Amino acid sequence: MREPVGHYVPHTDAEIDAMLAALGLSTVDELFAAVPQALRLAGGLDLPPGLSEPDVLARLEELAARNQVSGRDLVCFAGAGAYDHEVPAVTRSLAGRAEFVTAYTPYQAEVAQGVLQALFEFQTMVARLAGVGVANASLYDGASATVEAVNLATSSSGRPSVWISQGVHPHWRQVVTTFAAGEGRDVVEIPLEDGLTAWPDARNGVGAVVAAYPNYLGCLEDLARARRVADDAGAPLVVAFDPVAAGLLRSPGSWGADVVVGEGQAFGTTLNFGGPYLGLFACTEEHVRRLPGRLVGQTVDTEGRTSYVTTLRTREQDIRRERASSNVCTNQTLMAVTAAIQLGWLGTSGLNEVALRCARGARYCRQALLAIEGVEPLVSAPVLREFAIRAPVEGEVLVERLAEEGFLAGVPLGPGLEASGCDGGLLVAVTERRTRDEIDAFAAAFEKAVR
Amino acid sequence: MREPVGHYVPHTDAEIDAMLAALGLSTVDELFAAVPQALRLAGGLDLPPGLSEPDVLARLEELAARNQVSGRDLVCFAGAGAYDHEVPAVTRSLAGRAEFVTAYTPYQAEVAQGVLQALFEFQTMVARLAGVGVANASLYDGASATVEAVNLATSSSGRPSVWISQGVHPHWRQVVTTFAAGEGRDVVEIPLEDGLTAWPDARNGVGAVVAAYPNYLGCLEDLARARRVADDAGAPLVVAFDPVAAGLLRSPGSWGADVVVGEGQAFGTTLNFGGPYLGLFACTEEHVRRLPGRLVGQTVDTEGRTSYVTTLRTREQDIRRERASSNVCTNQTLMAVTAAIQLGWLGTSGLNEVALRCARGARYCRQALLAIEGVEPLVSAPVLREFAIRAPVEGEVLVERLAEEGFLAGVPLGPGLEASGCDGGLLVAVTERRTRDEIDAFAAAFEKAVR
Amino acid sequence: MGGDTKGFAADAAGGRASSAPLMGRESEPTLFELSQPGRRAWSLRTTGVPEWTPEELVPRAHLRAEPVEVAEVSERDLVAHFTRLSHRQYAVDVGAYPLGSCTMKYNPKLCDAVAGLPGLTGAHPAAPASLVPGWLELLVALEEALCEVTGMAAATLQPAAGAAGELTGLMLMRAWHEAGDGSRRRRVIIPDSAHGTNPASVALGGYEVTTVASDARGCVDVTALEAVLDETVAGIMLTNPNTLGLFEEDIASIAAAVHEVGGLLYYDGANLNAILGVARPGDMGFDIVHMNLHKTFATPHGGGEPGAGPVAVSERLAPFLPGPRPVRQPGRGGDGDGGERFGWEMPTRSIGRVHSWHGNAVVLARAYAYILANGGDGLRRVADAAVLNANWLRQRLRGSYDIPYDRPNMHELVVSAANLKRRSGVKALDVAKRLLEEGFHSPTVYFPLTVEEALMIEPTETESPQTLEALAHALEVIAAEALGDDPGPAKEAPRTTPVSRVDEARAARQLVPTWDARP
Amino acid sequence: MGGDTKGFAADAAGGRASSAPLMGRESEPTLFELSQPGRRAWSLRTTGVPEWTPEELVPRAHLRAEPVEVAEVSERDLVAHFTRLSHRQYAVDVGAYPLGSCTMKYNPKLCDAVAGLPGLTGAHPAAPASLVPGWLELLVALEEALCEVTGMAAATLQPAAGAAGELTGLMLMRAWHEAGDGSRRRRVIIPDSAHGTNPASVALGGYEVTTVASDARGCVDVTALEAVLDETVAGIMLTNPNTLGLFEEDIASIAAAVHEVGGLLYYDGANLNAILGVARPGDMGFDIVHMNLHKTFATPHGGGEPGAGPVAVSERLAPFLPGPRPVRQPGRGGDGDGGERFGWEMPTRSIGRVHSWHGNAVVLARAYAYILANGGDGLRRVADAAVLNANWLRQRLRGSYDIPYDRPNMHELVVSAANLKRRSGVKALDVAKRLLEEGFHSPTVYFPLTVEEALMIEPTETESPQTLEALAHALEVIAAEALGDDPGPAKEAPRTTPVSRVDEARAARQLVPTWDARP
Ligand SMILES: Cc1ncc(COP(=O)(O)O)c(C=O)c1O
Ligand SMILES: Cc1ncc(COP(=O)(O)O)c(C=O)c1O
Repeated sequence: MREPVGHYVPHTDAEIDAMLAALGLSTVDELFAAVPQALRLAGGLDLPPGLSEPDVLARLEELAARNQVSGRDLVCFAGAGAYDHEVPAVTRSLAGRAEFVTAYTPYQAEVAQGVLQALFEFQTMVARLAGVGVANASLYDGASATVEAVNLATSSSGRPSVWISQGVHPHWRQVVTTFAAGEGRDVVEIPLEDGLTAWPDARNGVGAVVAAYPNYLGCLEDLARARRVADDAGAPLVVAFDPVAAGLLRSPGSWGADVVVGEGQAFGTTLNFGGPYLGLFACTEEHVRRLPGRLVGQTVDTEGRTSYVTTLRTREQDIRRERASSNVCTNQTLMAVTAAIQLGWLGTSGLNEVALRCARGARYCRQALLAIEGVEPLVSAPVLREFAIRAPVEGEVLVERLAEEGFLAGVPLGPGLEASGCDGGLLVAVTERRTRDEIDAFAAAFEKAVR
Repeated sequence: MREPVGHYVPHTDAEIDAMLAALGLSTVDELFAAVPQALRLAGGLDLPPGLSEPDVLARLEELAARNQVSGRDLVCFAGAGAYDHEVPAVTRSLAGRAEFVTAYTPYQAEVAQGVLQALFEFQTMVARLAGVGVANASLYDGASATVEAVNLATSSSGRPSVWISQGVHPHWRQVVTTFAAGEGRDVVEIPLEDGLTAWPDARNGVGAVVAAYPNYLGCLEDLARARRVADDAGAPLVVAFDPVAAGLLRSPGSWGADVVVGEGQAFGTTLNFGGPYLGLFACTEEHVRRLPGRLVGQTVDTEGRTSYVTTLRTREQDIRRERASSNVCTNQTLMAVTAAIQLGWLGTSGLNEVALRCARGARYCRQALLAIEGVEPLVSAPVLREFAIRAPVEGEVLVERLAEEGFLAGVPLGPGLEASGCDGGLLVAVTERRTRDEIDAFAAAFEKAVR
Repeated sequence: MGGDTKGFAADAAGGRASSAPLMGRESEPTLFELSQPGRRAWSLRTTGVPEWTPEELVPRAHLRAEPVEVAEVSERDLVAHFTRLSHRQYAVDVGAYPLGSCTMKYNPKLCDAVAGLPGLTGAHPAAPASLVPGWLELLVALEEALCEVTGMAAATLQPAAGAAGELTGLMLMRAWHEAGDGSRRRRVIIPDSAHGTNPASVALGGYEVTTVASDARGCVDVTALEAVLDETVAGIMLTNPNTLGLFEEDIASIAAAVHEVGGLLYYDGANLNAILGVARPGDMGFDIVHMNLHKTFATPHGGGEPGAGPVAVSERLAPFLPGPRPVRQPGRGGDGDGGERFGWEMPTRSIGRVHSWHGNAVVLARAYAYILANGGDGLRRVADAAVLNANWLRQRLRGSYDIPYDRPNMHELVVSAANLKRRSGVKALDVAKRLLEEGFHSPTVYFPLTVEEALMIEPTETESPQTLEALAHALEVIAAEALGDDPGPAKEAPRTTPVSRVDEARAARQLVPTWDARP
Repeated sequence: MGGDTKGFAADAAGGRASSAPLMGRESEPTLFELSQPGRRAWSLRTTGVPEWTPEELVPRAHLRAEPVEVAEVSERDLVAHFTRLSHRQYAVDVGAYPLGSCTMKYNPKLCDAVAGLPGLTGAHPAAPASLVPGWLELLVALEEALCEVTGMAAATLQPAAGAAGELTGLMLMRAWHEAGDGSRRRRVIIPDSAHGTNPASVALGGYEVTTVASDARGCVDVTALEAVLDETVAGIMLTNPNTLGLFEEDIASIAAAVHEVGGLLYYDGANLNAILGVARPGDMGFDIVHMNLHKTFATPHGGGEPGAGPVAVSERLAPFLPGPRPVRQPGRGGDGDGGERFGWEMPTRSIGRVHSWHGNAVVLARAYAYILANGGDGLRRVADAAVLNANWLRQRLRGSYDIPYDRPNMHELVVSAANLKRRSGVKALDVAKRLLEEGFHSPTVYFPLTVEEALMIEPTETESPQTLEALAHALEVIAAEALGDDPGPAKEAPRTTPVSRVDEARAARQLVPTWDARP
């Protein structure tokens, strides 16, 4: 027997015939009578015939085998918003439960309490991390969360002009810029000086101020300063934070952020070549009616039992259509559920411990690399778990060379930081998974690579 | 923070103190007051302190990396009761559901309908495969099923003497012999001649006749003959069958077997270095009250709903203790559930197709190997999916040599087949997973290896 | 409390008995209620790195005074909690999910295996192309397949969902016009039956929405359309088949008319399931198409995704696509399959990046595996069965529900409970809730807006005729019940679900968006 | 049936609505009812092997005439079916499971990851030792750890479960005696509280069971024991703590007495959880010990296993162990960790093989991972918490239930509903069923046989004090309810479970062991 055409269609030919007969039709083609003949695709799709499942898996395994990946092939010192954190079997196992994986948006709350409650827990944890009152049920990724934050901030201030620090991830800034075109927004990038944003004196026209904490170079920005800049402009302050670093750092909310966004990949999601990731979005209660995306609220059922339901739905596009606060419909719920599980696994002490171990590893690694002749810190501002260096050899070359030694050395600096003077540098990240032995071996290989 | 002692114990020290206080105790040691001081282990266990979970995983990964395994390192042509069959993601995923994995024996039927119904479905499928009326809910493995079959047969005939064909897996025969000592059973092995059992004329004292179908050398035994031998002796006929081959072959029941046993690993369980596997056990209705192990029956609940429950429990040791039909308590339920899923996946056509593809692959591979100079068939009896050859080089040496070329060439023959003249031979198995290219490459490597 | 044993409060904290519906309908406490100070589940590698204190590592001004309180539970309680929550959740793997416009088809477990391959999941997104040739080849191959399916020339895989694809498409529209005569074009036309994301995206794209009404057939009224077409129109967004499940038969003349005034045609490809291998947006005259891979290409919906919303365009729009794009570099020989090399390339007039990295890569890998498994012929069979199922259901439901546009539909159908409501007071929502009791997820309700008391049913191709029959039967029973003596069951439904009907109004009125916000 | 549409019977076949308790308490059809001719889920590699027909491959006499009818379902229906079945199943991951003697502790997911390592699961059991050094090292290291835990000299890992271990142990006993003065020894002594597998194994081992009564403390009556000891005794089987959860304090004198007459002491290690790191069977004088790794060492019970029942013995019995055994071959340098080599060795006087291959290897790997994670100190803490939990519960349940042996227990406790039964008619079984409604699995009932209306409760160390409190509370409520106005709830329980009380008598009377056997 051969692979049947359309393996996942259960219908037997006899059933198809019976169903067609019930419709008074004799061929499947007649189902498409409404499609004008001229538009019908003659000869079918020019794609190879279907493969058996094991053949598909073999093909994908073969592609996968050709990548050099963290864990199997490389010890990872790359970060820049995508981190090699511990993902325990328990998180994988729970987040992989079919009920979470194969459900859709909880439109019918009565049969979606599982996802709804997990999201409610997620929202609570994100709001606590961010230090503000509300968090939504996820956005696509850090970049999309930043775009939505800018939208919220400018629509709140009523002014379309945005000041965004070059300490915000270059890709996120690019996405903000891409979409700014639509609303005729004017995005001004504020460069870094020695690792920290060189905020100019605030002008009145500014409608949103966006900073990062720690910033792209790993440096601890002076958010009090950013807050003052925003205050001077009368604009909301958006802070793109690192939710892992938040285990040790003051929360953006405590610095006065109005909107807090971030990338939540670190909480239980593997590197995934960049996606799916998890956009975190939190803000002060004041802005809740402008909140983009889904929001779950606690309520009761007709018998008074605690229940959960998506709420304030009038913000959403299926109700307000073009007047919605955002166009986001489906988001990254499974990653949010994953993050809730992973945060439950970490708990209060684990979150703190991961941040601490990252910081310790980064300190140790930084010391080891800076001990190498010719390797210098790129900036002098204080850092936490990620740091930028300059070596006698360009970042990109270092990455290629060290890959041969089994290390992903970091992320080369340059594009998007033109005015911040980082060209040729390398951004190195250390997570709690890096051991002293790995760091020592990395430093030894690094020493050879810079020669 | 360090790894806590006893990671899976949730109690905080404060809780332990509170609980001790409630018991009027002040130290944990006092809980063990009943253990005489002289028997207390001074200094604790001489085992290293606990490791963190990722450290444990790293240690196991390191051990696992040192094995040469089917799929990752070797193309598998070894069988002998342990086969490299397709295990699709869907089987792994369903059989891995926590409700199946972390439940116990369905003692409380009302909250165990999931496992019970799956076992009922399993029993039905096994009985159909075997061609007899009843099947139990699993035994440990093929060997234990054979032991239990011998027990059933001799207790039914009332005579402790057993004739067992050397076509039965040598290990299974060894296990039968090991346990025969207990009941003073006399086990006579009947050798093969040119691949088929050379049954002597039946003697009256024989209490059980055991044959295999196909036998260990892959040959199709004449079960009509075995049935006659059993009839002449007035003894039940036990047939150890290959449940995959059963997709093409007449069922043992149709040949007149009273008890049918087998190894069910082929249905969804990976090679697992030999365990856990799945003992299949089926028999005619006549013997149901001597059936070893668990049996699930259909019934109703107080509201008349179809329900399932373990039944005829009076056979079991928790009721009849030393008069039980067997001592088996826990068995291999998860593998039985796995087999039910895998058989559901295969379905009527898939089961047939797998058997057919194995047979085709075996024919193709056998032809290719026999075309090599010096390679000869070991026996001339007809085979299905496994075959024995003799080459100028001993089986054990061939296996070592071909492993270097990336093949697990088969299972060397010898021990347990002394009187059957197989020494130095090699047993080669081909499953539906072996492609023509793999077989061609194997034959090419084989040709080099026999030189 | 008995004995002289100190008790541990069991109701609000810690070890609750199972509250999974397996054991009745008790609610499950939150993680915060389960929390006990000092418990922990985490376990991390032993690193041997020097153990500097927080004070040594973090400048005082930046150091938080108190740890972030998350929750403190054992691994055992964590597992029980989320396992019980999963038991309170309906899903495709549990039963049929005929949620219109959402294409809740079965998601092959094969694709889960693909999504778990360490060689895919372990790749860092900033790794240079030379380290990830397998990923690049996969993305390029997927893009090519999607272009073949849609009849377009090139695509971006970056958008993370359908709505992101829409906005990307509108930015492409804008960039195209700006490169030409864009300044005057401020309007985008949308039919009144459109999905809510369409107008929202148009607004975010900086355009005005011009709504065009449907005609009596449920399709775009071509005359009405022509009346609003002029050179201020940037384009039109359509989905074909439309949200009523009907094929826009006049698509060729619509395309001609829009192109005539210099506008572009945008295809909302959420409904691609219906026309796989039958017809292609490109051949219909569309310029831009987004696809919801999480619908048509069977990547699981994850309780609300992750999805993937690639956007494919015609040749002339290709230079504007977001980037960097994965591309073949055929000239260079080398390390890929068959000696090909792959790299990243920025389209010459790119609108820029629309995702933090390269899109929802692992979702893309799932979709690629699904396409390989189906092949061209299999995809066509998907469309056949999807359309057959929907038509069969329409025919079958005649008599129990109004069918506003009772003509051959494509992959879904919209029925109306308007009649039911008039005669018994039972609304579309009540039907939906009552259906939950019958063990089915409900259809989409109150969408499209053009149909009163709409119930939008999309059976998908993976449900068998037997399941359709059971669904139809349940819907019939509900209608009969309502029209008979007792509309009560529907109005009071659901009663057998983990919770009964939830108070949505109260959720919005007394907003409790976090555990800490409880009154 | 409405419309003019041909119907597909939905009740007995095919697409049922969800019957998971999530959606109420409908039953789930069997796979056979879901079956539709021509459907299929399977998908196999494309091999390119010539497609000989069955007739060309199988001699006519052997070829079956008809295919084996299994069932014919789509992958989608297969998934829904078994997912729904899983929703009808209680499990440790769902809630507390205080099933006495079964040690239903939490099974770390870490061990699932270990059990899924392709480098372990892909090993063929007949592969020569040189190809599987990792496996051999693992088995040797596990054996060594188990010997340390039990205080024994050597072990076999072959037995697949506790009962298999028992029988293996009895064969060892027999072989030992046969090598000496075996012929006269025909009896094995077992206390009346023993687990049912003990007498069954003794019988299968070819011995007679001599039962010795427990004394008022619930322990072996040493005088009664001495009375039955003579040179026909091959040995004694004990579990310590015994099945009442009590430590046999006289174990040293028991051992001396049995050894005195030349008998051996067999330790049923199912209850090892209580004494990990506290005391060791070897130090108590035992000669043979089996362990239930699936209990003490947290390998999941799989709805009835796979388990693993290694047997450890003292030095003098080591030559009799089953084989081949995995061993270090220190002299030979080589490919193992630290230059060690590993191989297989047959003990000189081996009783032979007791498993098809090397035992339930993957279960053994799980247990090894669990031991590594706990370490020596962690295992001790397991015992501490297990014993603490059980004692706390005993104290807490005083007053609501009779506690026949109300003195410090070890890892489990036995309470009695005898009083309850006398006063209200509510039996142990009713309490168990009523407890299901409260969301807990029930304790073991009617075992040990020495206690009337026994409820054997083993909380295990992984349940928190809060869970214990909830469990105790539920048990108290049940007792109070029964003694109050209305014993009904318990007698009619359970009513909120997927099915209500099942008719066990009918199951045995009208035996339906397969779908085909339905009347
Ligand atoms: C017709 C239609 N268009 C657009 C979308 C938006 O897609 P997404 O939810 O992935 O953003 C959807 C799905 O929700 C849809 O059904
Ligand atoms: C005390 C005791 N001994 C022996 C056994 C038998 O072990 P198994 O069920 O693994 O065969 C058990 C468990 O059932 C037990 O609890």
